Amino acid sequence: MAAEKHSMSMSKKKTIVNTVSYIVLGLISVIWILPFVFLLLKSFDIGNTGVTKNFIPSAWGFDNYAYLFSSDCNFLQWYFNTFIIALFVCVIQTVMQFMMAYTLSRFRFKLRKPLMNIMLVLGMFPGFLTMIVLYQILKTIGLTGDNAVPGLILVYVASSGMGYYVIKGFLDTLPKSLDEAALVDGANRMQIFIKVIIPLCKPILIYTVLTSFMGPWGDFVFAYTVSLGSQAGMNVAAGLNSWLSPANIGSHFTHFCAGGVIVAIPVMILFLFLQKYYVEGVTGGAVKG
Amino acid sequence: MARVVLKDVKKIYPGNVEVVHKFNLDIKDKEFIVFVGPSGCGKSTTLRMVAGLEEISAGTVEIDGEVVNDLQPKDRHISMVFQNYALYPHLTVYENMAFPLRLDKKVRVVDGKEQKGYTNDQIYERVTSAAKVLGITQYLTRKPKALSGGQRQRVAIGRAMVKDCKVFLMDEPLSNLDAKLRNQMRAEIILLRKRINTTFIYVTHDQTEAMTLGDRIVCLKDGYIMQVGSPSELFDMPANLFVAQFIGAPMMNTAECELLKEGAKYYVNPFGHKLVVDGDKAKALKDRGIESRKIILGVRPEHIQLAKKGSANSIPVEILVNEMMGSEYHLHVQTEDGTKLVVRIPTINLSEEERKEMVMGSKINIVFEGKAMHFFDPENERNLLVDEIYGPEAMQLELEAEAKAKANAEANEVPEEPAKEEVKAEEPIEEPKEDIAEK
Amino acid sequence: MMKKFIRKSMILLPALLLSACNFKFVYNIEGLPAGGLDFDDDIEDSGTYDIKVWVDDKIVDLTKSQIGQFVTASGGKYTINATVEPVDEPGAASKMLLDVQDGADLFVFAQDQLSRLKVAGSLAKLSNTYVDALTEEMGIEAVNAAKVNQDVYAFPITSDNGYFLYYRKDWVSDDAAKNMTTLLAACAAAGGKTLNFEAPSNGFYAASYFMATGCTSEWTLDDASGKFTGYKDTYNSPEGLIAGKALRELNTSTVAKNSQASKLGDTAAAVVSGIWEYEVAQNRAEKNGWELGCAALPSFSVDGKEYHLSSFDGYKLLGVKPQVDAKKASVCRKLARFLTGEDCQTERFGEASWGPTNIASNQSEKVLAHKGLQALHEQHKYAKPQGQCPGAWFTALATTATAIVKAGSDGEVQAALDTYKAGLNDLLDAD
Amino acid sequence: MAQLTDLEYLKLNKAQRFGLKFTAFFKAIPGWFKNLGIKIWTFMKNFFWGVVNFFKNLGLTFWHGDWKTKVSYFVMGFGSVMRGQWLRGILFFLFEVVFILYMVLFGGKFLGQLYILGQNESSMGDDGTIKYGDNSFDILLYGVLSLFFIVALIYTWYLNVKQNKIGEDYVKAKKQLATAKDDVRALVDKDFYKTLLALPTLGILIFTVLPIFFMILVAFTNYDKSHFPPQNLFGWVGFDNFGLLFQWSNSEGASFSMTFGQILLWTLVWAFFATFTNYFLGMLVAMLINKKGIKLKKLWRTVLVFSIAIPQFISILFVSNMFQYPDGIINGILSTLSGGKLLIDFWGNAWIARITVIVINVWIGVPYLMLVVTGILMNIPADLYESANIDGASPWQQYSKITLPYMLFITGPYLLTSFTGNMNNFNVIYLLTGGGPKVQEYYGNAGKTDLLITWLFSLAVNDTNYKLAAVIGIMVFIVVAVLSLVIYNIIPSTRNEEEFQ
Repeated sequence: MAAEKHSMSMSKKKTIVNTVSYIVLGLISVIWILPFVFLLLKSFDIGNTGVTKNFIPSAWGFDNYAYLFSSDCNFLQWYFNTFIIALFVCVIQTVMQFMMAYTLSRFRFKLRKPLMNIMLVLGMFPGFLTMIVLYQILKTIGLTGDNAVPGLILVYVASSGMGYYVIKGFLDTLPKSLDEAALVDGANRMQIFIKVIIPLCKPILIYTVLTSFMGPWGDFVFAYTVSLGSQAGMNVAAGLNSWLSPANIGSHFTHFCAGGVIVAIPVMILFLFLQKYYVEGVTGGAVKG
Repeated sequence: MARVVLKDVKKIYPGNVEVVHKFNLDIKDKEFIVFVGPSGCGKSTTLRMVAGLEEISAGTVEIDGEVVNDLQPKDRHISMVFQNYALYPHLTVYENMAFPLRLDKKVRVVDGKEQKGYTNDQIYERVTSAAKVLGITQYLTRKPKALSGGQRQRVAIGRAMVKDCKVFLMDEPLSNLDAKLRNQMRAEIILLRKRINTTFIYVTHDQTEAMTLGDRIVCLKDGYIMQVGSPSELFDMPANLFVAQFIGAPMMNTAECELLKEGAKYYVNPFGHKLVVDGDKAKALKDRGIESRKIILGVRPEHIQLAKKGSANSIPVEILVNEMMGSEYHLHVQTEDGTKLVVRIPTINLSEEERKEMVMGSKINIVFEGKAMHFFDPENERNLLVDEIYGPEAMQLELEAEAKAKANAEANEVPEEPAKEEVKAEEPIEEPKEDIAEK
Repeated sequence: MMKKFIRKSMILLPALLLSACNFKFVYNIEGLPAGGLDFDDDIEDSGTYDIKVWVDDKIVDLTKSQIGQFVTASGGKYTINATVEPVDEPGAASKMLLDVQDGADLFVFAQDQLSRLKVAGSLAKLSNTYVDALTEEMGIEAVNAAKVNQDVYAFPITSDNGYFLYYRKDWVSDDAAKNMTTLLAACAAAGGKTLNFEAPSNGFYAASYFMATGCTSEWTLDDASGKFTGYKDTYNSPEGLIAGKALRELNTSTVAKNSQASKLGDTAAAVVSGIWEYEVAQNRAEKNGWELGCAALPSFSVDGKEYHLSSFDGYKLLGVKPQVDAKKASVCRKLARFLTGEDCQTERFGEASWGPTNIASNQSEKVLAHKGLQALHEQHKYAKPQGQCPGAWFTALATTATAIVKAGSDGEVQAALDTYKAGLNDLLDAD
Repeated sequence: MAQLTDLEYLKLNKAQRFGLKFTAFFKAIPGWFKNLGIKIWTFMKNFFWGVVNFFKNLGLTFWHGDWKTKVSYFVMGFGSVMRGQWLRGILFFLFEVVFILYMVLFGGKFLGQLYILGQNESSMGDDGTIKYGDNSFDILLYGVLSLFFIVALIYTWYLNVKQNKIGEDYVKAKKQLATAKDDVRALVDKDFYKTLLALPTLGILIFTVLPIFFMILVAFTNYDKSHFPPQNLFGWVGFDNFGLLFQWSNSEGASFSMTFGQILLWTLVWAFFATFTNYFLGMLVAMLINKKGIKLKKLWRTVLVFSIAIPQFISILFVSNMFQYPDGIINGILSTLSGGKLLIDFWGNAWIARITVIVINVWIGVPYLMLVVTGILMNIPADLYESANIDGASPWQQYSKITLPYMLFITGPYLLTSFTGNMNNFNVIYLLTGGGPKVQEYYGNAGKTDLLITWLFSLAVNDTNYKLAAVIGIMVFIVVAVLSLVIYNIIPSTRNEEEFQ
């Protein structure tokens, strides 16, 4: 009897714990989702274009979206710029990081350790410091202002080898004997890289492509600098950000929200589809340090 | 189809860690040679040096008369099977096996016609026939993930087989398999060897595999060769205590005691008992003119028998543990002076009553014959009855000889002659190896 | 999924690239009617020029057409390939500092950036001929706004960077708007509607009180290095204390709200802000059917004495970059003069409501009808020019004002002002 | 104190163990310094002998070399071409040509002025024209680039000499030299890493190393708004800028050193809270989602991951405006709930702003942490918990004795990187508060939530005070590097990377 009673209270306790858990989870979900709901709601607000207390628009409409695609606004230009940048960056950056990671994972050469240490140390310098120098270098090559798009691609991509950690962590888990077997089978290192290693890296490949595709969408500082006022070279983050300056926020805040939604949607769809790979990459990266 | 010669091969890792010391070995054409030893003995490293997966720090490796030190693995005409199979997970079994063939772009003459690499048909031909031999035809379209361990190992072997190679290297190919499968695969490897008929180098830490597979066994420890010889040589005449204990299971029993020469007869006195040495062993001792001395006595568990109480030379012991292995008992026993021994008794010869006696704490008597005894020098652990010197000691002698030769060369006006002498002095060390190789 | 996505992007790509190329604006129109263009010097400068202009988003198209007018007015003397990019004023200043050489030839910036830009060599000095002409057309105050020490460095393009009072007429009467006490009372009477006045938390507005009681803060700028080397400041004087008291008084009111963002006609009955709010406010008024009122800032009284709230006269200036080529420099100056001339200013007011600096344009009917500008002009009587001061001075003043609002007694107000004064040394540039 | 054996140590209680470790730690310090000293000494010694041998070998090679080698000392690649290695030879030669062209046409003039960073001031005419003089910025940048080039040339030249030596030896030994075909083949096989590394390292060299080198040098100049090229020159000032960091004498208020100290302190406090609030709350959420019996796991996870997918500048800027005073959504909700009485100026008060920033950072960071932690939680062997259950451990004990130590061990390095990452978390602070509330007593218009990195940014961008921005940058580097070094030596899970292979 006593045991039965005990087990009953156990199951009761479990139900309570679970209920509490669900409530907490529900709350968490609301907290995390709500800002995006507000953002979406605000993007349909045509009653007040500035910051408001109420999240329910006083008047509904698509005016803010219409504005984005109207000729008054360079949003489309910014968007396409960013899209092109992201496209190139995700391809080239992935290739660069793989080259670096594969080398450091599979070859043992004299400068390997020094190279890794140097990259570690370089990573400790705050990046913004060098912005003005990068601008001058790009200017020397003629990739600022109207030509900022290729210039930005170049800068995003050039040092991307330094972000090899996650991929190397993954490659380190692939048994070395695969390389050796291929060596014995008559492959040279390049063939091993292309025919054996790369096909095995699908998850981390997707992760790298995904993260490097997402990167350029968020850069509002450097892109703003490099474009030097040229609309032809501006990216979407810098453009949207300029709408929130004290002088503009009153009339452009809802435009910002609508622009934010348009930027977020494709990235988000891509992300939700490839979530599995992202999670794998993040976890792997963190555990490997 | 090639002789493999390792000359003074060394492996030195960064930080001056020498893991393989002056490895000398001449592997004959079509010989099946097994490297065996505990982990960290350098056996895999040596194999990988032959394969070209590790750089050779010093010395040379010759395959078929060609020094291959600077050749890439693919140019060494070798095939290799890895411990963890190393199958390409993204390729099907068929493509895994075809991989080396597809990569081969050498110009060769087939049916009187010159061609580059292999045609698709030829690849199909080779892969399917190899698969047939290994019994994996039905798995050709599968990915390695969908195979069991044994099947994967067959694929790995198949991949090595399809290629024309001079030397077939196997690096602990069976150690990832369970015991039953291992026995089965062992037998298959023997059959495979007959079919391929080429030079094999096989690395294992398992002495059973070494004994069953090898024409010759190279027993290694800490990067030194401890003995080279046929399985029976290693078993019957271990050159040193290490080989004696490594080969054979359970391990050889040892006891420190004295060898006594009394007149023409030899005795040993382990555990306070005086036992006579007779047969070949006594003769050998006599031939070598060995006097009374301290020794380590070695007796293999299977060479110890049960004895009736009070019978000649019998030793009373107490049973500590009895492991029933089915066909035999492994008795862990303790002598009166506390020495622990292992005794292997076939159950088939035991009566019901005797079996009942084999329990913990019961006292029994054991006996072993003189011909089953091995005598080792406590100082250097060498077998008193074997002349060859292996291991660090051999190396030491060699180095000393070299140093002497050098010193002489510097001291003498005519450097050539004394050096030659010294080289001769070295020969007794080297020659026996050659002898064995030629047997 | 991924593959499909990439394939689709590849199809899109050429289209995107095409659209990216088709962007640069090239202007070369002839045949427009001549404007009031007079040329003050006679360098032989006819020719073709690439000129880059940075102006606010709102007037990009207008500026393009005005440059067209300039070309036409020149009678074919100049061909100008103009690139007009939307760059806001703070952006223009920082970009000119980043890269003068690739920066715009003409750019609009806020007055407070003048000294910085001048020191960095982003602005060319105007000759006396220009200064005289500008003084005649715009008055000395406007020209002073473009002055660093003795020299003038830019063309005033609008004077509407100042601020004044907006109110909803059915809640606040014109008379009530004249005095702070009546104003607050009217707000309260309208059902707890607020007066939005960012006085404590923004130095730009907080200064209103201090300047009203006659406090001054003048900063010495070293011409060569562009560093602030000294100051004369009377904010901790008895007059400062009066201003402090009034500021504290204001924030004890329940309807006074420390905010700039406009909710005029909704939760706010009155708002202190600049001309940039005008369009939004006017729209709201029209949409919701109430009448918008604009007036000078109200007066306030402390210890029985009446003071009128002061403000800053803020100008936006059109700067001309120093040119390597003397001919281009000449053309750029002429263009700048044209763009800040009467016709262009009037037009700009019409299109984008930028308050003119030009005296003649200010007399135009439209300007006179603009409530906001009229209020600004009215306030102008009490306003002080926004001289050159360190940017951190506004921060300092805001901190002080915030402390004053929280102060419990007049003594604490005085203490806050003394702290402020003691800290001014730190605003000077090092060495 | 006598050395304890391991067994004796086990007998001690916690306090005693701690005391023992504590004293041992301090006792060990002199040893570290000694080791460091020895290391430096050996390094110096090896370096010295390395240099000596380098020149000795160069001399010997020249002395003993044949005429091809001797010519190669001046015309790079000559010997290689003559010995049939034409590909290498031509590359060597090309590099030399490019170097000479670069120096003559471009780099030389900058390099020549590097010591003074320009002499001719720009002069502005009364007619609106300017005659640009020397540009200190270009001189410094391209001077440094030229230095890089020279180092590269010396190295290549050394390789060239070495090639000649090898070539000579091979010819003497009648061995086959690697042909051009061999070279190409090696580049996809044995030396494939060289091929792979060429592009990434070149990129890092030009776009990371060069700029960083430049900015470090800027810290030793007076590059600020009154020395601003191309209008003005700037020049070397030695350690003057670093001196500002130690000016304690100016006690009246906002000296640079005081501001630096305060902001550094807040940066560390922020990094600490930002890291650990995220860490523990992320762990909590992950454990909640992964709890047995919780359904719809994937949904909960996706909801959180959602917020990673949206670019930060959108989500953070929007959230920042939600907390606007008094017109943000949050204040709207607060005033509705309290009947208009409660309004919070989130960004106006230093402490409220700081706390709000940390709280919002939780919102930003937890989803990411949740993912990381979930991955690791899955890897904790279930039998650990089963055995703990049998031993009678409560859920809290299971957490504190199993989960937490395991997590800390695995994520040690990650915690470190996220700590230093938070120290430099520009996005969150800049987008949320812009560093505000700004205060008078801080130097350079810094605010109460400014991190060193955002302060550095506003100094550089708003005040064009590059010299001090560079100083702060270097200090940030030093802080991060020292922290990393110390912590890396303390945390247990700094494992050998080879263990994974």
